[in-house]
Amino acid sequence: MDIKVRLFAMYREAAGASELSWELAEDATLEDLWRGLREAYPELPEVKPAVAVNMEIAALETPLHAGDEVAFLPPVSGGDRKRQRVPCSE
Amino acid sequence: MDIKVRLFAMYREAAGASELSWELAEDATLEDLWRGLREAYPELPEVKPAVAVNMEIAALETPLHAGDEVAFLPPVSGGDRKRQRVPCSE
Amino acid sequence: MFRIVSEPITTGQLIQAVEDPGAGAICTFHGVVRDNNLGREVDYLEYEAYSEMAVPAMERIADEVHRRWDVINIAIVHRVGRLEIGEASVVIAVSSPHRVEAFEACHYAIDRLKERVPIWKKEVWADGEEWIEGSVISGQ
Amino acid sequence: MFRIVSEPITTGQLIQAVEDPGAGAICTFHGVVRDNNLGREVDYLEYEAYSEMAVPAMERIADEVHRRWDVINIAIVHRVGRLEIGEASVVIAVSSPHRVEAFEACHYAIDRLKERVPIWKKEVWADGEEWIEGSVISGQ
Repeated sequence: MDIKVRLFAMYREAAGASELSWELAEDATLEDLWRGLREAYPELPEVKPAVAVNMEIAALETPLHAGDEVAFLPPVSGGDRKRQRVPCSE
Repeated sequence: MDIKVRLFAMYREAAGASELSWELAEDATLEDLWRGLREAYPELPEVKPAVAVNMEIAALETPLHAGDEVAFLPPVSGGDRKRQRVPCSE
Repeated sequence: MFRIVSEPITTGQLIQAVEDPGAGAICTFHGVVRDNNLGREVDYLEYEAYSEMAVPAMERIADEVHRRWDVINIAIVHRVGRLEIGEASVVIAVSSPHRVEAFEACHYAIDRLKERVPIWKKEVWADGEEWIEGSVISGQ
Repeated sequence: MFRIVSEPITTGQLIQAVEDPGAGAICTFHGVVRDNNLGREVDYLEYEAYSEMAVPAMERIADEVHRRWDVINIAIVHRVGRLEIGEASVVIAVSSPHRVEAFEACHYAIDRLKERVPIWKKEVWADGEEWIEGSVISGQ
């Protein structure tokens, strides 16, 4: 089956592509897809990435279906890394 | 001595004037001045008003000097009267 | 920028006034005339200020903000005269390196302004009017 | 109004989007590109978004805000592409009857946005660059 893959930020740069069409076996999971991508693009980092299937966050064990849009999502900035919300001053 | 009197908001409306020149005895205090104003303008409320002398908040016992600018300051809105700052939710 | 004005307030001007290459966050607050208060329908508001004293009072609030938080710039503009529903009576802008300080400082500034700066508000309804009384201004 | 844009963000548009006759307070937050971060001089930033997912994620944050606070309207606009020092990457505006809610809801919205919305930021310095990594996006 064919899956539409979207890569962002550092993953996009590691793969050199923002969008790919990827062929997978019928019973493949997100984990299989990520392993295949890491073999094709060794610069992709060895992490368990956050993933969205059809714009919804999904677990890596999720089975895939033909035509799914799978997006691999690097960590977002999370704001001021060294500053956390401080207690109210009054 | 002559004092410049400024009245704002409800005090201005009660006196029908925003600025007055007022003659006082040499040893008069702010309290004397307010009493005199209340006699002249009975609609001024029977309160101890906040007062500024030459743009600085002053106690009612403060002695006055010729040429002083005395402003009688009604209470300000203080914002949302029924709402106080609530504790942080987290 | 600390001003009492009689024309509509332009938010863009306040933001420009606080911009800085080191600023990562700008928080603004707009106090706006709303169509009701304490269950009564408001027709319009009138604001009156003792400007010669209000502007220095704003500057003192800004000094306090700078002492308490790592903020870069603060601007406060209050409008006087007749204001219709939806118009801004006061705009405050605060810039700082990080967002927590910008929010806290801006919130502090509007709270102090309402308590302490000699500016008065009259609510006008279809059938009457009232000067809104809250805090007595005291020495700082 | 929940948008990803590639042009400069106009604060006035967001304020207009949240205005309401019942609003007594409007709080805005601007995230601005600053010239340094963690001790390094920043040349410029690049933002990238998964727009089809980011806009619904903004809408979910707005739903949460409405459930938690008495707010009237909320607008969120995030910019993508290359942003220079001083430019706004994100603007949030919140209107509510009273000011406490406007501040708290606006602060909440930017905190959640930074943790959870699929938008990435690359810092570019004179001698290198780095995608800034903070939170892992997880299901809500």
